[in-house]
Amino acid sequence: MEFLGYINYWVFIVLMMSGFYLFLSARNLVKKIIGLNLFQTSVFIYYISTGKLRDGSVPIQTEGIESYSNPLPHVLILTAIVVGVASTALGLSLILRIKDDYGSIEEDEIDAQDVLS
Amino acid sequence: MSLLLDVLSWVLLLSGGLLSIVSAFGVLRLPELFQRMHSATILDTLGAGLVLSGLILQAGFTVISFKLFLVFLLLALTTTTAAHALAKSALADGIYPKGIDPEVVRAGLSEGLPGRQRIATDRARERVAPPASPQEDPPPQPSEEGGPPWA
Amino acid sequence: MYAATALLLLLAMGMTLVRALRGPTVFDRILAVNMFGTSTVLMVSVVSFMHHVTDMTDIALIYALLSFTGTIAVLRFVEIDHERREMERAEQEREVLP
Amino acid sequence: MIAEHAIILVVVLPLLVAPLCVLLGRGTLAWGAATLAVWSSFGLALHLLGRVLEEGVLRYQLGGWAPPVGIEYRLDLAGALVMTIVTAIGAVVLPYSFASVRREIDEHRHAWFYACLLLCFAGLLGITVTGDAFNLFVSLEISSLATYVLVSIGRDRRALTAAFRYLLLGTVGATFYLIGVGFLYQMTGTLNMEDMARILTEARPDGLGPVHSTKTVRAALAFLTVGTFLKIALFPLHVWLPNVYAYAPSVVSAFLSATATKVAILVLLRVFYTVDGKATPFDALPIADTMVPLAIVGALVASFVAIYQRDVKRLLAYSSIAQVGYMAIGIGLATQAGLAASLLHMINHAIMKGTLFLAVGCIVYRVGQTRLEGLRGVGREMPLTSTALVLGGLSLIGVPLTAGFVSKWALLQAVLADSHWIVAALILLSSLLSILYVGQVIHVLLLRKRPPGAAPIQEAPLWMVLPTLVLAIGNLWFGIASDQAAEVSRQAAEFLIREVAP
Amino acid sequence: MGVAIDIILLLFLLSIAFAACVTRNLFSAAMLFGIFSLISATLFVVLDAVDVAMTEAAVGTGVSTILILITLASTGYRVSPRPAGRQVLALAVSVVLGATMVYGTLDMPSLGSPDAPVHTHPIAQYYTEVSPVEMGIPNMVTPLLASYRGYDTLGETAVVFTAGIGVLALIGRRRRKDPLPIVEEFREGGANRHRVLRVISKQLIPPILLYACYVQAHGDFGPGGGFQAGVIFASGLMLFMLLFGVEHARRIIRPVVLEKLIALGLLIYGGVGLVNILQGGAFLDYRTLAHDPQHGLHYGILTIELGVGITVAAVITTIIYSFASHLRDHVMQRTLRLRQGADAAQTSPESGA
Repeated sequence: MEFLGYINYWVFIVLMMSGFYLFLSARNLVKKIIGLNLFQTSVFIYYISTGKLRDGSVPIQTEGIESYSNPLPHVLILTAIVVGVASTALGLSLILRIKDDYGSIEEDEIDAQDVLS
Repeated sequence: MSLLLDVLSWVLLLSGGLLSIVSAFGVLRLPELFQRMHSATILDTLGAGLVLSGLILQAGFTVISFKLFLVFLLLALTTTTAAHALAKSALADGIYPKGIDPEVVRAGLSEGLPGRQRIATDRARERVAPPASPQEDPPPQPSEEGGPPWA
Repeated sequence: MYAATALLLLLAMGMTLVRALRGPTVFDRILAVNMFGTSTVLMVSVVSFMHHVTDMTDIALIYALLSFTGTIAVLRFVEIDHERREMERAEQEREVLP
Repeated sequence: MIAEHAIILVVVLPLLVAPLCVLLGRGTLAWGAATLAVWSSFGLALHLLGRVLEEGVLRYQLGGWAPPVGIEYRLDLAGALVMTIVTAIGAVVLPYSFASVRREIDEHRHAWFYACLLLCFAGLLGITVTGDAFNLFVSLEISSLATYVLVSIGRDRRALTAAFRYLLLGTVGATFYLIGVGFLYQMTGTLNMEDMARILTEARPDGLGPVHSTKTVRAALAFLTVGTFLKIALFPLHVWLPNVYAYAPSVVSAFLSATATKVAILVLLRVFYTVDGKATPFDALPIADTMVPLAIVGALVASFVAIYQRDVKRLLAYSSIAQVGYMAIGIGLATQAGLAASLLHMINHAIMKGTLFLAVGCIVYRVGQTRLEGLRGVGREMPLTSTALVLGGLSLIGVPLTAGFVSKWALLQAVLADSHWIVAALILLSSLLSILYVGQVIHVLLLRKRPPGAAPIQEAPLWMVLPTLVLAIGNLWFGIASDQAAEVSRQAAEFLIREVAP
Repeated sequence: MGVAIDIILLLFLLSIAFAACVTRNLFSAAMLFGIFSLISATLFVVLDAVDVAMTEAAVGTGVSTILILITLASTGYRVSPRPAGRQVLALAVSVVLGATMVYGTLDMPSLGSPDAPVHTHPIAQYYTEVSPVEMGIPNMVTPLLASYRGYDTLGETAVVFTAGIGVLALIGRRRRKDPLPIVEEFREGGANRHRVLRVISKQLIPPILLYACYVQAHGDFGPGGGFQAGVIFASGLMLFMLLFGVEHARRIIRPVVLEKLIALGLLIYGGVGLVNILQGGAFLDYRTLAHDPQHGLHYGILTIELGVGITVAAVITTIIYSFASHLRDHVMQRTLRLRQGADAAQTSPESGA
C-alpha cells in the first residue's frame, strides 16, 4: 500500500503536465481554455486526495461509522470549481468578441492583425 | 429468505454487468454508426434495469430503492429519446445507414415533416447523389463490399 | 459481489472510451459520451452500495439528467453548425454564379 | 459599533454595494453609490491605520469561530499601509471616472462597469486584510475576474486580446498559488497563516527536523513565489502588462497601475514573512539571488523598451514594470532597510503612476487617442493637466523634492548598506534611461507646436482635472514632508522582520 | 477493492488527457473534456467527496462543455487549421513544472495515511466530531461551507456574480427598442423536426426544476446545496431553450429579471451577515439570528444557501442565454444576408436576361 499511495500523486502530476502542455502549445484559443480547464481539474483531484482517510467514509454523519474523511478539502474545491467555471465563461465570451472583431480565433492570425494596426 | 434475496440480486447484478460488456463490445466492434446505436441502447434499458433492480433487492423497501427506481425510470425515458435525437441528427447531417436504399430513407425522412421542409430534404437528396462523405476525415470503415447480409 | 459488477462496468466504460477516442464521425463520439454517462450512473450506484453509504443515489439521478441535457445540447449545436455550413456553401455558390 | 466592525466593513461595504449598482440600473445612480462606498471605505481605512499604529495587529473572527476553525481577519501595519494606498487611489479615481467613463464606455454598460470596479476594489482590500491562505485566493480571484471585465469593457478592439491573455496568465498564476497552498495544507493541516507559521517551525511527525525543511514546503514556496511573480509582472513574466494598461479605459489603467501590483507585492510579503517567516525562507530557496538580478534586468530592459514606445500609455506601462523591479530589489535584499525602502516606494509609485495615468486620461478625454504624434503641443492648451504630467514625470525620474527621489534614495542607501555596488550603479543607469523616455513625452507635449490645421482644445472638465492636481500635489507633499511616510513604512518593515527574528 | 477501481479510473483519465493533447478536432476535444470531468467526478465519489462529485458533474459536464460547444458552433471552427506550435518549449516548461511537483511529493504522507498532518490537526477532529453535534447537521460539508468558512462562500458568490455581469457586459444584448425580426420558420424548421424530443422534454422539465429545489433543501442531510441546485435549475431552463428556441425562452424568463436576480442573491447573502452585525454578533455569525443558537445556525445556513442558489441559477441561465442569443444573432444575420442575396439573384436574372 505504501508504494500505491504515491502512484496517485504521480498520476495527478502527469495529468497536470498534460493540461499545462495543451494550454501552452495550443494555437487555437478554445483549445487553450480546454487545456487550462484540464490543468485546474487535475489540481482539484490532487486536493481531494489529500483529505482521503484510508478506511474513512463519506463525511455524512451515520451511526456505526466513526472515522470520516476530512471534509475541509471538499469545501475548498467546491469554491475552486465554481471559480474555474466563472473564468471559463468569461474566457469564452472574450473569444466570441474576439471572433467578432478579429474574424478568427487562431492566435497567430490575431497577432498579425494587431501588428499591422 | 435473505440468502435467496442475496443470490437473486447477485445474479441480477452480474447479468447486468455482463450485458453492459456485450453492449460496449457491440459499440466498439460494429462497423457502422447505426448498428452501434442499436447495440448502445441495450445497456441503457436492460443493463440498467438489471443492475438497479439487483440493488433495489439489496436495499429492500426503503426510500433508497424508490430513488433507484426513479433513476431507472429516468434512464429509460431519457436515453431512448437521446438515441432518437441522435439518429435524426445523423440523418439530417447526411450520414445514411449503409446497405439500406437511400430512397427508403428519404421517404421516411420527408413523410413526417410538413411541406415547408421540402427544401431541407431536397438539399439532402442532392448531397446523396455524390458519395455521402461525413464531415471529418473519411471514415476508415472496413469496406467489405458484400455489405451486411440483409442488403 | 458489488466489486465484480463495478469491474464489469469499468470494462464496459473502457470499451466505450476507446470508441469515443477513435470514433470517426462526431456522432460516434456523442454516442460514446451518452453511453459513458449511463454507465457512470450505474457505477456510482454500485459504488455507493459498496461503501454502505446509500445517499449517493442523488448523484446518480443528477448524472442521468445531465448526460441527457448534454447530449441534446451537443446534437442541437451540431445541427446548427451543419446548417451554417450549408448556408456558407450556398453563399459561396451564389457569389460564384453572377 | 461601527469602529468595532470596521475591519470587516471596509471589504464588505463595496462588495455589497456592487449588486446594488446593478439593481439601480442607471449609470449616474450607480456612480453615486460607488463613490459613497469608496469614500466610506477610505474613511474606515484611515481610522484602521491609526488604530494599527497604536495597538499593533488587529484581529477579527469571521462567523464568530476561533481562528484555526474559522476564517480570521488579521490586519498588520504593512496590510494597513497597502489598504490606505488602495482606498486613497480609489477615492481619487471615482469622482474622476464620472466624465471619463461617459466618454469611453457605451451607455448601457455604465452600471456594470461600476459594479465590477467596486468588486475589484473589494477584492484588493480583501487580500490586504485576510489572515487565511485560501481566503486570499478567493479575494485574488474576485479582483482578477473583475479586472478582466474592466479591461475589456471599453471600445478598443485590442483590449479584448489583452484581457484574454491577462485572463489566461492570471488564472495560471492563481492556480500556481492554489498548488502552493495545497502543498502547505498537506504538510501543516491548517489554512490559517499564523497557525501554518507555527507548525512550520515544529518538528515533523517522523521527527527528522523542522517541517519547513521538507521538500514539499520548498516546492510550495517555489509555486507561491512563481504564482505571485506572475501577478506582479516581474521581468520574465511581464508579457501581459503593457497591453492591459495601454488598451484598457483610462480610469481602469489609472486604478490598476496604482493598486494591483502593490497588492500582489503584499501577497509576496505574506508568503515570505507571515507564513514562512520563521523558516527564514531566504536560505531555504535561492530567492535573494534570483529576485534581485531578475528585477534589475527587468528594470533596465523595461526602461530601454519604453524609450521606443509610440503610445504614451504603453510607455507608462513599461515604466511600471521598471518601478516594480525596484520594489522587488528592495524585497530581494532580505534586510529591514531594503524592505522599508520597497514599502516606501509602493506609496510613492502609487501616487506617481496615478498622477500620470489620470493626466493622460484627461488628454484622451479631449484628444481621443494616445499616440505620441497626435499629442504634439497639446500641453500648451491644457495647462493644468500638463503641470500635473510634468510633476508626475519628474517624480518618476526621481528629481529631488519629489516623492520619487525619496524612495529611490532610500533604496540606494539600502543597497549600498549591503555593499552591492553593481546593483546601485544599475539603478542609477535605469534612472538615466527614465529621464530619456519621460523627457520625450514632456518634449512632445509642451515644446512641439500644434499641427497646423488641428482644432483648438480646451482644458478637461473640472471634475477630472481636480483629482489629477490633488495627486500631483501629493507627489510634492510626500517629496517634501516625507518623514511621516518613511516612519510608517520603517515600522511596518520592522514589524514584519521582528516576526521572523525570534 | 477500491484500489483497483481507483487505478482503472486514473488510467481512463490519463488516456483522455493524452487524446485531448493529440487531437486536432475541436469538437472531439470539447467532448473529451466532458468525459474527463465526468470520470473525475466518479473518482471524487471513490475518494469520498460526494458534494464535490455532484458539483463537478453538474458544472464540469453540464455548463463548461456546453459553453465550449456553443463557442465552437458560433465561431464555426471544427478542426484547428494549424498544428500546435512551440511544442518543444511547451513540453520543456511542463516537464519542469512536473519535476518541481514530483520533488514536492517526495516528503508527502502517502494517500489516506491516518498520521498525515491533515488528519492529526485538531481542526480535522473538530469538523468531523464537534460540528455535527454543535450544528445538528449530519452532512459535515454544509456547515463547513456555510458557517465555519462562510466568508469563502460569500467571496465565491461574488465571483459568480462577477462572471454573470462580465458575460452580460461582453456579449449581452443591448436593450433594443425594436426586437430583432424573429425568422420563426427558420428556427421552427430545426426544432419542429424533433417533435418527439419536445414532447418528452415537456414532461421532463418540471421534474428537473422540482428536483433542483429538493437538492437545494436537502443540503443538510445528503449531498446538495446552493451551487448544485442552481446549476440543475439552469440546466432545466437550458433544455427548454434548446428545444423551443432562445427567443421563446427569453420571453419566458426576461433577461432583465435575471439580472436583478443575480444581484438579489448576493444581497441576501451579504444581508444576513449585516443582520448578524446589527444583532451584535460577528459578521456571518448565525447564532445571533434566533434565541437558540442551533436554530439560528439552521436559519442562517438555509437563507444563505437560498441566496447562493438564486445567484448561481440566474448567472448560469444568463450566461447560456447570452451565448445562445449571440450564436442566434450570428445565424440570423447570415440568414437575412442569404435571403437578400437570394431575392437579389431572383430579380437580377430577369433584369439581366
